[in-house]
Amino acid sequence: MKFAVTVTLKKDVLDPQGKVVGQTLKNMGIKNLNQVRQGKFFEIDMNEEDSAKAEAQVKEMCEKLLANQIIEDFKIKKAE
Amino acid sequence: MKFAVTVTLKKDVLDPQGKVVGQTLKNMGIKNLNQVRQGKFFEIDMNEEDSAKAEAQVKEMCEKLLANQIIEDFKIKKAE
Amino acid sequence: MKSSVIVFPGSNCDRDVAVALEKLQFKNSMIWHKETELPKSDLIVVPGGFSYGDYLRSGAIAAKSNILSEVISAGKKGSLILGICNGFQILIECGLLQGALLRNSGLKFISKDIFVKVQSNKNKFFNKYKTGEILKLNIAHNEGNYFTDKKHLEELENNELIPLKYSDQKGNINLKTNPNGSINNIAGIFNKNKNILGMMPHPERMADKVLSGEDGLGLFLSLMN
Amino acid sequence: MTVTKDQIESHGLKPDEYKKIKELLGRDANLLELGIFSAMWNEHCSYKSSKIHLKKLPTKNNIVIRGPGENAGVIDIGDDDAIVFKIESHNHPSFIEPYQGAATGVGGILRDVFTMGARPIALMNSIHFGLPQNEKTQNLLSGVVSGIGGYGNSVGIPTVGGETKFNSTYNENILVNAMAIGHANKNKIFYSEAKGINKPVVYVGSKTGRDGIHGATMASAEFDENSEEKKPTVQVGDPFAEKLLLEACLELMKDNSIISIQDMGAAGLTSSSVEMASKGKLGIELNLNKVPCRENNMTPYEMMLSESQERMLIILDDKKEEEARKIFDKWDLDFVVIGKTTNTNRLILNFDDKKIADIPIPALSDKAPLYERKWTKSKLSKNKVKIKDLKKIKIEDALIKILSSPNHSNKSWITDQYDQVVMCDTIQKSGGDSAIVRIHNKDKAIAISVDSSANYCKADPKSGGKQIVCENWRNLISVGAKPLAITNCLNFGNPEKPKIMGEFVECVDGIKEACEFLNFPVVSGNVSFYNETNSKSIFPTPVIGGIGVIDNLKKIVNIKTKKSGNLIMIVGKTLGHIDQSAFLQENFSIYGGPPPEINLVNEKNNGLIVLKLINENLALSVHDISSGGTLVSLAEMSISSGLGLKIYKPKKLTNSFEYFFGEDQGRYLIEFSKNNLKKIETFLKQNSVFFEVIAEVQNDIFEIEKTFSLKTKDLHDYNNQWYSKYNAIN
Ligand SMILES: Nc1ncnc2c1ncn2[C@@H]1O[C@H](COP(=O)(O)OP(=O)(O)O)[C@@H](O)[C@H]1O
Ligand SMILES: [Mg+2]
Repeated sequence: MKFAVTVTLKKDVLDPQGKVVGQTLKNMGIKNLNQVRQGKFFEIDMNEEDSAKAEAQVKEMCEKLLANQIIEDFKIKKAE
Repeated sequence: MKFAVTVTLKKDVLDPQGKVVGQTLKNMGIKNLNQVRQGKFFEIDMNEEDSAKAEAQVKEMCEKLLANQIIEDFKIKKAE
Repeated sequence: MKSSVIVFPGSNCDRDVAVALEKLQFKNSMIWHKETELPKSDLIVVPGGFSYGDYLRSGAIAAKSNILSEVISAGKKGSLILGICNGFQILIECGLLQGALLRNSGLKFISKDIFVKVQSNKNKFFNKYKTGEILKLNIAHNEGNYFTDKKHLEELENNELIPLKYSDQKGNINLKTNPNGSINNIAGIFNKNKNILGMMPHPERMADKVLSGEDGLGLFLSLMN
Repeated sequence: MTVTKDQIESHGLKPDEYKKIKELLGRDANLLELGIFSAMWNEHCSYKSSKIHLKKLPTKNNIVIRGPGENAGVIDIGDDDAIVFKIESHNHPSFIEPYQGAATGVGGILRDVFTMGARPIALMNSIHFGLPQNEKTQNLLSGVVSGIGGYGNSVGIPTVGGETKFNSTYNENILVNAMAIGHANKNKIFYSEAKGINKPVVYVGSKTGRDGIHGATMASAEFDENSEEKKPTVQVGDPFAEKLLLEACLELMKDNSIISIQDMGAAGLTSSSVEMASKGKLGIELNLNKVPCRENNMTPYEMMLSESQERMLIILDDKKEEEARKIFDKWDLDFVVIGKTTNTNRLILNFDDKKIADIPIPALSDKAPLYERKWTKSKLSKNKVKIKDLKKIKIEDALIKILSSPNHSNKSWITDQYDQVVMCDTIQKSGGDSAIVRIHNKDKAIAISVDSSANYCKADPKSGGKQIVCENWRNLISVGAKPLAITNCLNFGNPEKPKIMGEFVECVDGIKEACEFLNFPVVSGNVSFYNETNSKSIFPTPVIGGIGVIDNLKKIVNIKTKKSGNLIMIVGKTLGHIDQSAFLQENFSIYGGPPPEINLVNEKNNGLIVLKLINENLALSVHDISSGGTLVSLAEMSISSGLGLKIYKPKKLTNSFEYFFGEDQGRYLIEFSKNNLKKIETFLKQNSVFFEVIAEVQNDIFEIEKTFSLKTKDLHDYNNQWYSKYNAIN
């Protein structure tokens, strides 16, 4: 069972990477770009039939390791 | 108009980050974990009404900057 | 001999390499990344540091700068180009060198003196060293884990395109002497024509006896040959 | 609209403090003004509890160019070269978010140094964690270390040394102190004092976001409707922006367009503008609509109190604006004139064409409250540990236990994450008694060391305060440097408690006494109070960062023993003071008793004589004796060279544990060639310095005669395992 997890910086937290990437894209000629925010992406593959259990485990992983909840939010999606 | 872009390492490319994250999670007691692969996530906000045009532009950003296509794949999704 | 050192926002070994070059009487110019023309030079150096903060992927953003198109065309015409650390990453990102530099296998920034073994001196950059010679150099990077596909790896191995491999002081090349997970302990590679070199270790940091050694000087001396 | 009682309280202001605010304003404050007062009057900016005590410290002598009061201290090292340096704490942010907390700590202290016109040439740090077995420690350790490295490496300033300690007192309150050292031309130092009227006030650097807005949670409730946006956020560092800001500022400083310059540190735009105006006895008027903002709909309150990083405020001279703007454009940084200097002596803020704050500058600075807080003398523990019970253990086992303990293990797991040599002037990296960094293009260098000893200070704050200055001085001497001046970071608990305040007062007294005696002035520093959790305070932890100068690069020594057959002597007298020693702590978990005594006369005499021996090329390697005592220091010399030692048993041995592990102060180990023995003996006797020859360098084997024998390589391994085991992934 596979999950797609995205970890993003909270709204008011500075995102130095996104800032520089956005600026570079603008310099490359994409004038109608508003903003870029950069985050992390995890593809998690579990040996688990019980999807509720698996999802709970992924949530635990996010809380304990993958995301730093002081500055980051996370989202979990079941992938095919 | 917002887009969510994920950039992931190609299958046959070694993923040192994913490997260490996976190992750490296993050590934390998640035994039924199969594999973790780590990638990047971008939230791209465009000042553009024409969604086909915007999507083409996002594709261009990925090809020219956000992904290194020698080792990485990307996926674009329109976000709400 | 004339040299040019390219400076990006966030470069931080530009001065260091200029000091080493000038010590050997290179006539050096610092070239800001927004320039659109390169002065005529016998050697172009893309120095180490954190161009654009190493954001996105190290080297990726610098590879898009004005001056890089000049560097690329110079490289294609056969000029000598040396990319050190972040410079190596930039040369890879702009396509002058093949492969990829991934996160270190230990996921930590590594900065320390290491040993490398010269694999071949039949080229412009290492002719002052002996093949098999062991050098003490310094590394300092987050992404120095060289990776490439099998076919290219074979090409590198079979054509003496890997001048340096990580080793220990005795020259053993194995997993234990590999600081960052690089495939085949690769510390630096050439392009096919051997006019473009990318390497993770910093030769300019070993160019002064008062500091920790002079093993890196040979590289700059070779270039003067 | 006046402020409520709740708002006053949530801004950390006491009722009588607010009363004083009303008096100074002649009216009630509005919420923005309250925020500004609270930022300027809090402990961090006003030093209200510490100021009267800090005044006692010696801050001047012939090499001090500028003492405390500026962004950093400035000293003269000859030939127009000045060294600019300071240490600062980032304890609380690092406990909450170790990576960003430590990273922004480094960023902040770097700005303090380059605001003054100095190019940073080195970084140091002092980091204190709870016990390794404490659940949080590992995560904090790895986050802090990678944060320090992540920032310094990226900006390209070498992190050349520091100290790392573990002690249960920091379980819930870690310490992260960072020190930056810069080099400047002594005739081109920049200060924060504003001069002249109607001069443009320029904002440069990154944009302002809602980072780290203190006490704003409740206070800003009325400003915006969307409650999601009110969370005070952790500051995230952007080392890339810092590097650009550094280069842009130094480029602008090449000519004379800057009248004054000040980084936006704690309390951001508020404290920087007030400080500049206050020092110049001027007023300042800002148009907040001009402040570059990162987020939409930011309020004046948020702009004034934001602690967004990588920003500076500059007062420019007339007609210099365009040239200056070009430089900041080149480096892709914001450059906006947001106001002007005035002769009103007031801080006036305008927003949307309305005056929204109007405060007399002195009310925020000179008239901020000062407290002479109650304090009580610390009770000193007199009982000596009875050594009889301890005889069951073997000397070599005790040695191994200490060498392999977290506090004494080799720190390369940490230092390998720091770029120690970028800038190509690092002569000695971490691992010795002091780091050594060359002055670029010159044949001279500075030595740097940071030190603390919380256990000593807890047992006796005054003697501990003295001790730590002396240890720092000793570490500088040990590499051949002439000690010049220090900076200090005083990490303490809650000053409102008389016992804690007492620890502070006595520590400062101790520091003062030692600094005065050694002619080792304090030129900058930082006080961090309220290091406590659940009313449990940390041990008093003053951290000293010292600078010494080396005028000739050939006269540098290190701790590596050089040659088999050479002898080693102890300079200074060994009495065997074992209380508070690493020996008792690591082997028996015994923490009682008084710390070793400090004899300033011997300290100074021994130090100056050792420096002479080094300068005469008579001392081939030198190591001071500190935590762990003589045997541990000898072992460290051996480990670092790989050569062994044959150690003699002293003739009048009362107790070998006391002799070998005692931590008597003012002592050094010195390696010398046998041929020079007579010469050195005569010299030391002439100068009334006590010494005894204790060991001979040999190959491979580290032994005490008739006691034990170990392979040096094994000692090395014992000393090198702990960190990698503790931090292993699998
Ligand atoms: N956090 C750190 N960062 C850099 N260097 C460190 C750190 N912690 C310890 N070190 C280095 O480890 C060595 C040993 O430290 P320490 O035992 O505190 O030395 P000393 O007793 O001489 O003050 C020193 O060279 C010091 O610079
Ligand atoms: Mg020492």
